[in-house]
Amino acid sequence: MAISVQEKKTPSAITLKDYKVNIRPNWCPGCGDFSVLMALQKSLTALQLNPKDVAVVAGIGCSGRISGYLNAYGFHSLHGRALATAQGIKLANPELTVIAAGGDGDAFAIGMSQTIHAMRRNMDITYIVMDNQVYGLTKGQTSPRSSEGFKTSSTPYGSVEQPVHPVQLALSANATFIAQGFSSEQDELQELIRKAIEHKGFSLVNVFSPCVTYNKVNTYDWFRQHVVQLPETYDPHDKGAALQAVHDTNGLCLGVIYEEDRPPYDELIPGYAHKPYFHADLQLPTELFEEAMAEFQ
Amino acid sequence: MAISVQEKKTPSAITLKDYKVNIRPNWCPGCGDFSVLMALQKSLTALQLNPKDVAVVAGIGCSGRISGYLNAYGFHSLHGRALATAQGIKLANPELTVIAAGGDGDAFAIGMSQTIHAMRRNMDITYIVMDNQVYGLTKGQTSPRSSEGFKTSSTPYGSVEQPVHPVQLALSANATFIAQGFSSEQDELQELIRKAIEHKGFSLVNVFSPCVTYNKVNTYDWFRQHVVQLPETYDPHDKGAALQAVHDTNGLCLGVIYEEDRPPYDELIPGYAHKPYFHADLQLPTELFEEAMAEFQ
Amino acid sequence: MNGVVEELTWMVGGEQGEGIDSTGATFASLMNRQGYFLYGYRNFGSRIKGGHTNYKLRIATHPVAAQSDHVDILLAFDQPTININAKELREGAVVIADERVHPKLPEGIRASLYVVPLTQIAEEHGNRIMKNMVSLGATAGLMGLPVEAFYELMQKRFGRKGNEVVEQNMQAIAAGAAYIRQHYEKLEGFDLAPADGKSRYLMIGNEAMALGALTAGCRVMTAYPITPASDIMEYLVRKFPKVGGVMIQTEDEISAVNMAIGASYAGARAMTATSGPGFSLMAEGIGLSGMSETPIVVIDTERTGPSTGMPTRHEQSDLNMAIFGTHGDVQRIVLSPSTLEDAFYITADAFNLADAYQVPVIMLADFALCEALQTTEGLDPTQVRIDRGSIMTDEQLMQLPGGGQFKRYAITPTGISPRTFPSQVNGIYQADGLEHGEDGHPTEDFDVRQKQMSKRLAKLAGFHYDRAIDYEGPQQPDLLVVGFGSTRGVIDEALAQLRQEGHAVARLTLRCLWPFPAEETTPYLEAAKHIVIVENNAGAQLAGLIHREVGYHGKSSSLSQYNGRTFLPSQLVRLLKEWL
Amino acid sequence: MNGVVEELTWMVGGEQGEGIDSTGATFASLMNRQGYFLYGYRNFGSRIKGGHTNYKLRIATHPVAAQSDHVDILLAFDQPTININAKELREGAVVIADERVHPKLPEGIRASLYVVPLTQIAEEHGNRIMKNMVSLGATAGLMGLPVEAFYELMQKRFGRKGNEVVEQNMQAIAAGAAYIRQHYEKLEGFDLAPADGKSRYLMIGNEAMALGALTAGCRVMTAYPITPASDIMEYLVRKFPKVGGVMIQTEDEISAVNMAIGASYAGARAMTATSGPGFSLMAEGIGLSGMSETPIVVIDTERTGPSTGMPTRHEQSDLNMAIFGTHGDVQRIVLSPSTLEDAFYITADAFNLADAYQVPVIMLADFALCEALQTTEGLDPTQVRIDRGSIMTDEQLMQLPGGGQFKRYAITPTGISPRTFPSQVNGIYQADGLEHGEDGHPTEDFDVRQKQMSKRLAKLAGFHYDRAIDYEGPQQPDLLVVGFGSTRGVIDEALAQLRQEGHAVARLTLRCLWPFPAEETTPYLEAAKHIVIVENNAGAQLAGLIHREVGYHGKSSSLSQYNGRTFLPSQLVRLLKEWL
Ligand SMILES: Cc1ncc(C[n+]2csc(CCOP(=O)(O)OP(=O)(O)O)c2C)c(N)n1
Ligand SMILES: Cc1ncc(C[n+]2csc(CCOP(=O)(O)OP(=O)(O)O)c2C)c(N)n1
Ligand code: SF4
Ligand code: SF4
Ligand SMILES: [Mg+2]
Ligand SMILES: [Mg+2]
Repeated sequence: MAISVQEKKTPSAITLKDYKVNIRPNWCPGCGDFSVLMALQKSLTALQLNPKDVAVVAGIGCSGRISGYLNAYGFHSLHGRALATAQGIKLANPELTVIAAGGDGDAFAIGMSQTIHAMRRNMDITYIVMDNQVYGLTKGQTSPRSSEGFKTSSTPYGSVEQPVHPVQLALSANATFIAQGFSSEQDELQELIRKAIEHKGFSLVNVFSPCVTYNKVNTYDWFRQHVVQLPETYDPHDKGAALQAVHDTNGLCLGVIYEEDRPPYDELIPGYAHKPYFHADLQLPTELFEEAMAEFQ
Repeated sequence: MAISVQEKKTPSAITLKDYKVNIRPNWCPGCGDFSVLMALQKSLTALQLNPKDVAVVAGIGCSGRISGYLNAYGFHSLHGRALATAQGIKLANPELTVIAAGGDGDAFAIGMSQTIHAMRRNMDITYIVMDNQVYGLTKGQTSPRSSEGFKTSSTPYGSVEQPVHPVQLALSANATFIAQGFSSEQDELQELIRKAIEHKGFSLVNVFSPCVTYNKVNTYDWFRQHVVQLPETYDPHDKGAALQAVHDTNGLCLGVIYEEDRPPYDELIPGYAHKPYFHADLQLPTELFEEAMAEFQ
Repeated sequence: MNGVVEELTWMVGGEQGEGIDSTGATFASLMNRQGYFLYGYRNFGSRIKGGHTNYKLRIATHPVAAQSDHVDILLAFDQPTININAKELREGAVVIADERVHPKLPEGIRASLYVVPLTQIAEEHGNRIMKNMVSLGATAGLMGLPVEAFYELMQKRFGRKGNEVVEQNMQAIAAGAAYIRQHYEKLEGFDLAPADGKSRYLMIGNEAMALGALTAGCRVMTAYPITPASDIMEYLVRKFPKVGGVMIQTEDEISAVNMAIGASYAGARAMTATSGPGFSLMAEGIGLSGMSETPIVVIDTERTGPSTGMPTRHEQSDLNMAIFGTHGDVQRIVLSPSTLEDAFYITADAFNLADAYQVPVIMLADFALCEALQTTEGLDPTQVRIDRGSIMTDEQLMQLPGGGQFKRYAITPTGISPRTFPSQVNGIYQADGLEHGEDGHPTEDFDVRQKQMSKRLAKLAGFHYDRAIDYEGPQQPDLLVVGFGSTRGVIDEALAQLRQEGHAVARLTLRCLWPFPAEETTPYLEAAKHIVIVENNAGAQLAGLIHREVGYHGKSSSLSQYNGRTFLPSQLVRLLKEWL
Repeated sequence: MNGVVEELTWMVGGEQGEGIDSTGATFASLMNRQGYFLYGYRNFGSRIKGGHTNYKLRIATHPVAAQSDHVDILLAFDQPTININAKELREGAVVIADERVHPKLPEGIRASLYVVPLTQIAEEHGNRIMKNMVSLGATAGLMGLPVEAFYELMQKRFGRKGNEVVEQNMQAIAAGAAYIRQHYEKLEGFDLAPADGKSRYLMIGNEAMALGALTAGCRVMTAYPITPASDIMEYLVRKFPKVGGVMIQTEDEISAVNMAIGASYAGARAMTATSGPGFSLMAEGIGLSGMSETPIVVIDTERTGPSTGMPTRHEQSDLNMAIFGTHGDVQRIVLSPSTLEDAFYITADAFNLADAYQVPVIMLADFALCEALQTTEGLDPTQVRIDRGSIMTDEQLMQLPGGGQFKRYAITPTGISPRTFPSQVNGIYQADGLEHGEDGHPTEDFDVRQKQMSKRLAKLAGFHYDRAIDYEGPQQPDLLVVGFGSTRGVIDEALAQLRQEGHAVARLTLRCLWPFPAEETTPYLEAAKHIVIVENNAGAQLAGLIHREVGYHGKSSSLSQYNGRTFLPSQLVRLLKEWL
């Protein structure tokens, strides 16, 4: 049983300032990631979570720097492995709010396997993908999210591979919460991240977060022209409808696309302690040791 | 342009004997993999492919031994990496018929990322997954294909994770040929593998290949009771219909589930030689070298 | 007593999947209950059914820690068992074989063949699978063991199936014993001297390591199945529910190591266990553990390499990888248990050392140690203390000046910086695999880099571990035999024999491989006239390590075996004599 | 000529993304065309825009292969550039800075500050981005370079944009030069002696390695982007279409290495290139290459480690990983280029060696070598011969007795077994990462294992590589300085200075690290009075290797720097004097 968000509220209200740090992000001016950072900070504030109870794990990439730009426990892990680290953190202390974050290369290239398995495992964590459809930090190579024909330093004649579709993959992988946002729609994005955190189980927020330096195709303008808001009437609990919406909008719909109630992983582990191990008494009770030894007689 | 299957025919007809080797498989009696092996041998025979022009790459697992049990060039590679090796082979010699094969752990646990990316890359190779929903060779742990509640040595209280759905994943990952077979239906399986090989582009054949030793749930009988043949009228060219069929049958439909005409990867590589490199003259023409050097002046 | 022997080696062999393991285990259990010391070694292939397998059990009135040279009694369920193992039979050995397979002894083998209708007797007693019990009975008959000795065991095993089943099995055993006594003359040399009847424990190294981890407070284990490591995850997953722990089977070893790092960062004692191929995949994660100073314990159960190699065979060839694998300069500790007791205590130590130094600790355990069944007098949980190292208390944190993040990577004289866990007030910091400043934020400042790297180096600069070495023998030996891991047992046995022949020989076992215990080993290496470094790998990896760290190229020789087998005592005696 | 100097070091600095690189590159190109020898080093951070970056260009009338100690001319686009680099300025240096940033020299710096309205002049000439050209003009003015020298370059660069643009840029350059001449007195010590005007080539090590691979017949490259290796994939992807090759950006490094193995198995010369984190991920694949005897070439471009470390900084800390990484005993060759020419020729050799010995060959290249811009007189493709090693011809295969599979892993005296490629008649076999018999099928036979492992060991037993070492200096030096990779240049320069001071010093550079060239190095190590092993890593990895392989613990010392910087000549002189 995960502690509910309500119980974590502290008497003195949390303000946005609590999530600020005194470090200037090294992102390029105009990078979509600024907005993601702000939306995340605002969501955490809105949820009145104490920064000390939040852990943000990031991968490697421009996006990956995010964990260092807000005031919360952070782990700047490895390229593609943020989710593995994040799941470990959640297991060790289920009372934490655990956010994993990273780039599209992180999530869908090197980390593809970790992403799909985290989805089906359904631990109560939130994954924010800053999807700029290019490799930013390594100076602009193609990403699995780049569209066909996309020209980069590693595909000077245009990419010849089909891009991956995050939402479709997440649907097939049984993710229990799937949303898509856009850096330019910061209010909505904040809302989506908040809902994702509130969701009990694995939540994916894929964010179109333009790279102003290396992606001259999928720009803010391009997205503004192509994204489609899911209608008010849309019911995210219907997988068929979700698949349809994704298909109809060519994967460019914004909003909560899918949501499902399923017990998160930690509620299913037999005998699980459901509390932070570092507070626990780790001494093995003598009778348990003796019982264990008896099996070897 | 891949050489078509027809052109590869040799004057003297290929018989099943050409694909036999003098090695007794070390599979348990009754293992579903025997039938997969036989179906593969028969398909290759039916296609009149010369064994010397076939390369079978396998992963590690009981299933992974398959590459050593037929007469063809073989590569018994690493756990989860058969597809990477297979794609390398295809690139180096596009005239070969390249088959990758392995277990469900191979394909959907450690090799998940390789599987999804091979699908979207769409090289002209065939991937046969021997899906027994358990880890055979390591003595019966849970697999990402095991159903919830499945008890194994690593999940003595039953698995608490959602299984992955090979066909759904393949559909989301843009695989251009997706079929599903069953060891007990060897004739159909042979047909499916044959079609998969004939398909130009990436083809997946997921085979329910029961592990008689470690999977006491998904047995031959269980499958016989649960699998559903796709009707004659089913049109595999419609992705929506494919998704529906998979949904309706709980992923247990047999047949060619999806098929799409899309140029395979090698046809899209700019300037690609389209012939075996080992026959090629590797000497760099002097003018090219000089041209390259001139750029550094 | 007349004609009794102090030890016997019994082997049962047949097709994989025929119940060879359980036959061996049953017999081992029986002898354990009598108070004998045992060493059991399973020879099995990387396949599930079919192919030859055998279980070799050494039974003695004194502690034994290695395979014996010869087999005294071979229980053969098929002819290949006889053919494959014939050369291991001592002169005068007995082969008990099932009549049904029309057994024959290969030419030139001087042993007695006892043909027994094992299957037939079993069938007569109701069930052909009781063949195993019949054969154990035959063994008892040969060894003069009273069949009543089996009763308690049969009770334990079949009790809940009802008395009838117990009786049925007892009768099968009795029939096997009777058959031998009726048809074959009593032979000298098969009666074991009586044991002391003391109650001891029988376990494999993997179980001892798993129990060590459990006792040391490990509560999160992340792992991907692989031979021969899977026992560990399979053991812990059964035990964890009792202590609120969790074993999670990950999608691969990369996830396993990174998940363990996450769990440790958040305050758990976390570990993973794997073997060669998975260990290679963990290289990047081990580097992250080192760089982010997040303690983890990684057990590597070595098997025959390289690559997939021979998954069910013995080797000690991951030493180089354990110490030098992963790019960059990664501080780490590499330990290597050499006995069953080591497997327990050193694993427990590993968690304390990981916490104390905030580094990855690698437990390098070889196949023979992991899988051999051995006797222990007992393991003492009170010797295992749990020390989580330098952690900021909530009180200490409250006293920190506010503002700014916690200096997780504070430069300290020892290089060790106190850490915090998420949810601690005033303890917020970022763990980082990039070079970072004191608060964990990435830096590219050359001086900060220099300081942080030096800090990490400092941590292990004066490292000392109590159990680092084990030395046995005279102070100035003519020959010093150096090894690590399971070779300890066989070296001891070989040296005992050499000493009987009058040689001044000694053994030095390294239980800490890195940081290399130069101070501890040098006096011994210095004092020896000649050094032989014995190991089971092709690359003479331990020899290379010793040369690198302390030299002695001139007076040391290398003795490497890399065919997948352990050394045998007499073989080692023969080989070592080259230097005597 | 009066007052001319034989070399000058010029540095341009500013914010990342401000065109510092291209300003540096333009100036380098200009000086190259004049016939000067150059060494250019970019200092940049692991971020895309913002943060300080600089480009340091050493310009000389003679070959140079290291960064210089001091900066003579600093072109500063912002104040941080002055602050950060002030301590590198030689006494009497000139700082040219943009008026717009109100530049100031830090206290105590004895240099001249030339404040120039760079941006303003650029704007006056039509476009503020021409600031770079104005500043190059100012440089020319200071150095007494005729601005006409820029013409050809501007033509080449802006020619297709029309003459007007060329003219505009030329005017900006002229205005910059004029400004300096008008406002500042001519200073001594900034006029370079004229160069020989010879046409030479300017490239970075990564380009030389990529070109070496292309020339050696590499036609398949599989890679995942990573700094500083990405240049190589980006170079080859542009060149391959001309020769029918293919560069494929894989989903990760695991795929990259395994795909390269597949391509090689099927007959291509295949390679991959990566840096630390990716190299760690390739450990398992490198083992498979070794075990299956499938040749591949892996370039590892080292950067500051461990873990993600400092991606854009220099280090040489993957030596241990390259030689000892991956579980089990994996035969491999590790080469390390020490010059730009090495980068070309040794990479080409790598493909021949991989094919000859059927092993993975690792090219260990350090950041400074990979990224520094250097002058070469030329590279000779006729010195690159392509030798694919032992391959069965179709004719040989036809003569084999039929039946059974091809003995790909035949036991031979050299350990090298001729191979076949798929589609060859009679050549069918299975490549295997499991231990296997001669036909490649898995085996668990102890003897077969022993033979195959010994065969693999035999392959490299007598390994000799012509370019393994490079020695320079007297035969019995008082001090022998040993190093590998890019340290060669700076060592040479330091030793030249020490020799001028009368010291008998020598340099030994290892270009083959594994198999360790013991025979080649021992005479030199033996002859030296003292040895100093110079390297850029915290673990003294090369020192450890030398100790391991040949000893000399007693008379060797270690000089390690691990702050992300290369050594500078005067620094090395100072440090080495400790042993003189
Ligand atoms: C194992 C490994 N391989 C490669 C890299 C180099 N690398 C750093 S970031 C990155 C990809 C960046 O793309 P993305 O994940 O989309 O993040 P972005 O920079 O676009 O936000 C790569 C390949 C690495 N750090 N580690
Ligand atoms: C990197 C690595 N990790 C683990 C293993 C051990 N291993 C061998 S086969 C296997 C899984 C077998 O399951 P599956 O792929 O489903 O094949 P099956 O045996 O069921 O046919 C594992 C985990 C390995 N060989 N390599
Ligand atoms: S390169 Fe692109 S992703 Fe990276 S900081 Fe700049 S704009 Fe953002
Ligand atoms: S264990 Fe299962 S998968 Fe493996 S051979 Fe036996 S039946 Fe087949
Ligand atoms: Mg990106
Ligand atoms: Mg399976």
